[in-house]
Amino acid sequence: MNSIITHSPALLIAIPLFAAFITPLLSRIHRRARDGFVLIVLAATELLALLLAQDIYANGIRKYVFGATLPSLTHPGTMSIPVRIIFEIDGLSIFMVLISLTIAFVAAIYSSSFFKKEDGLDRYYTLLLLVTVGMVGMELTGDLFNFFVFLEITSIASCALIAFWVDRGESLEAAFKYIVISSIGALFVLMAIGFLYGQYDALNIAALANSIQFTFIDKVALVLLLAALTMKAGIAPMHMWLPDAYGEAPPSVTIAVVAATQASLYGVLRVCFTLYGKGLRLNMAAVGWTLIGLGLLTIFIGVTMALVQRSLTRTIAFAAVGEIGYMVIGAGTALAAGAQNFATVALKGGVFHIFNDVLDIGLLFLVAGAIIYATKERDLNNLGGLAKRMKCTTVFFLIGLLAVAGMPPLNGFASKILIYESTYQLNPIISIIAILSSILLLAIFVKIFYSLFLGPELPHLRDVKEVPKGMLVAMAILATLIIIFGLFPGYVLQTIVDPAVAALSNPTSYINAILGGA
Amino acid sequence: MIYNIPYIAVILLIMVGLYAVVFKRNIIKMVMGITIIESGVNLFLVTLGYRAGGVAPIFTNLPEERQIPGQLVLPIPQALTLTSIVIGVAVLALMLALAIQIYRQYKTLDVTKIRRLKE
Amino acid sequence: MNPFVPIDTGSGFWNPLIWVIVFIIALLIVYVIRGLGRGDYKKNTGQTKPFLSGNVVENDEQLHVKGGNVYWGFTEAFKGYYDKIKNMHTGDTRDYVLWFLVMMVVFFAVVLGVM
Amino acid sequence: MDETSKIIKTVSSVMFPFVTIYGLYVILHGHLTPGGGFQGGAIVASGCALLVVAFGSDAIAKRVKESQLSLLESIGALGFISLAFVGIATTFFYNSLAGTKFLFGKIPPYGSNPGYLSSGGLLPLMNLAVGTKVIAGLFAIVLILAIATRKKGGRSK
Repeated sequence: MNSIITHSPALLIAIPLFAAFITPLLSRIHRRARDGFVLIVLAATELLALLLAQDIYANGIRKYVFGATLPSLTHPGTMSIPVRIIFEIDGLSIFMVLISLTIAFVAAIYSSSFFKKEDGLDRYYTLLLLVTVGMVGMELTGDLFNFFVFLEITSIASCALIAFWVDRGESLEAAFKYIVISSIGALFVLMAIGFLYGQYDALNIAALANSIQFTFIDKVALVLLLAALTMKAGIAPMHMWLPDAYGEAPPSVTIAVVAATQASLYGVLRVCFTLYGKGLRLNMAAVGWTLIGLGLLTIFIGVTMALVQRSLTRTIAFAAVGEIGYMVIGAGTALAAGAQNFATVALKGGVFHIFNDVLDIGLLFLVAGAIIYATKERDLNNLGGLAKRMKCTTVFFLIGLLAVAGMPPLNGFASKILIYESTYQLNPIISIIAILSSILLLAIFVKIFYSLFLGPELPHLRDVKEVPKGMLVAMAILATLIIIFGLFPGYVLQTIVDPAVAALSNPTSYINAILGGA
Repeated sequence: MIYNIPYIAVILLIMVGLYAVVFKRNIIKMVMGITIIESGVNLFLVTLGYRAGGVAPIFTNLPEERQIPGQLVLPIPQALTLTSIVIGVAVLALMLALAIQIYRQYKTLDVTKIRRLKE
Repeated sequence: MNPFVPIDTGSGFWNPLIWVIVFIIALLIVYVIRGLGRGDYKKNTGQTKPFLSGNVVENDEQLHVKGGNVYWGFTEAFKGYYDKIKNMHTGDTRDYVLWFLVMMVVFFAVVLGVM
Repeated sequence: MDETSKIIKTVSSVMFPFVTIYGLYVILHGHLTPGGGFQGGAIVASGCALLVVAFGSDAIAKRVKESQLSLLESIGALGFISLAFVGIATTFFYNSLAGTKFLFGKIPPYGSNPGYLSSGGLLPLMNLAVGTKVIAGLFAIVLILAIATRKKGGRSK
């Protein structure tokens, strides 16, 4: 048991990676065997992550050195800097890993029945597992170059998944836009890594954070990293790839891409709070205010654009853009506020909102997928009166829309109230805009709810049936999590969010875990 | 001064690549632009790893007069470059495959006409 | 650990338990008020049918307001804003890259100018 | 596309074994000289690409099925990850074969040496696995792209 936890950081990557390449072999034998295998693997990985999480909450940061004679041997021999690829897992990393794996698991359940009639699924599962590996790797790694590699794995695999429906021109177009923009972004990340390596001869995040001097080149590297990662996180006005990609991918892929976007946001947080964290109190306020401004812009553009969309998935995608703004505002407020008390509250809200957003938006996309599955239709003008035929789906959509619009007592409200109250202390205007946008979001989803489910039955939708059980189970998992998070927000905050926030606001412990033991 | 020439080449390559991505209408040319940016970044990494008077860190038939490990360069930038090249190949293949499929669906490679997704 | 811990927001608190209790009380009040209503209305007559300004509606589908029309007034009122913001979303891949470069310049200005 | 000339076909057939041998050399000597799995695999795959160009994608596609290539690719990837799992008793990716008496187990003396093929522990095996994956992967990419573009050209003519 103990040794499993010791090796779990590596296993979290290795098991899905191994499974990714077994699935094409398995699918030659039997379809169901492959689907079941993927589910078992993802469930096992999730379990492993939970075990690791428990250990981290009890014993603090865990590190894993690949290929060393001991998992904790960061400085072999007389080395003064850490060599080898090191995984460093603190509260924030494991928080993000839990998000990614939960979503991957739900996506696998959902796709096992969503794609029942389609071919080419062996590749699909390989890519889905690779996206999982990429996300988890980004979140676990303590090495900047390794971060880049996993970032690229995530973007390549998710691009291939977005183009899964190759017969739809829109999917191809979205995938092409996604790969162009993300490969350019990733190249600038690599450039920034080069700048930092050239200065400090290190790639380890902890070692770099320890020696960072805020020279001109460091600032250039910060700019490149920030620009590329905020773009990958979908912050306005660089959000335009996001509605395309979210809207045109198969819904089970979309939720994986949503989680991958959050992994990029994790990158932003890691860069701002840990890598450049030593000068946090002095220098980062300007970055914080920029992030707040961009966050407000993101919320505003996302929400207002969602109102005028005609495609169901695209509307939800723009709402997802808006939701990202809240997290960015939380992080930006924490940076701008410096040492004041509400900085932690803002950060708590922002970090908690990552999980909530993935659950809410994920549930909405799954419902959208169910509607597409049942009706083969995604134009809002051609849909209506589905409530009589698809009762469970209606309930799930109602839960999702209330959660995403931040209605009490669901989870969206719990994190948004933290953001509202802390930003109000920084500047009331921020929270007023945030609240108004949230109300507008509710209005949008009431509109969608009305045009999808209410009203009289439309003639071409008379023979619509409820979707298969697998999809309902996937939606039910997310809905249950939403309700649990909504009813016990204090408990969730104390258990998983507080360690994450503590890890962010205390970069020294991250540095000392690697360098202090030397 | 002579050591700075590669850095100038890096900037030029990235500028050329970005020019191709931003101003060319043919998506194959945009793909080329991305590849040129990638070459620029790779050149940057390799240049970072250059040390005057250093030799490659390979023990096989190393000249005897070289000091070990003093004059051997640390091969990390080269390793990074190689990884980046491998990733670049994957991205390139994916983008070209997408370009072929897009051409089948849209009957054009003009990026201004490949915009069913807007607003 | 007590699962019903309220969230402390620094200047206030949020406890869903209280919200749920209040919600249940409100439901009870609603139920009581509903019970006070009259039970002697005439079923299956004009009293239970929707009233649309006296117009006769023969087909159910005509009642359906399509998704694109629900907030027509709102979008019409902010037409200037929406025209601008729609023009921003060109759908051209090159513009996406251009926005990325613009934002990089903005970050440059912020980080190098202020820090 | 018309048939390529006899010269191209003959020269490619003659060149192909040499290119393949060179690629395999680069893969096998990856732990001694510059090169390794990816580079050698890319060389072999370029030899395969030469055949695709000379004989046309259809002729090659008849001999080599894309499913076979993807099987080979999966095997290569699985081999790599399994080799990484070998050292899991110590750490993931731990080179547990180095310093043992098995093949590739020899630890070469420190400093300049003529190069011992039987050294490097798991690294040569990993190079082989990566090489397999890269050969299969790149060949599949070249083949698929060639078939995809050819079909289009064929229809327009």
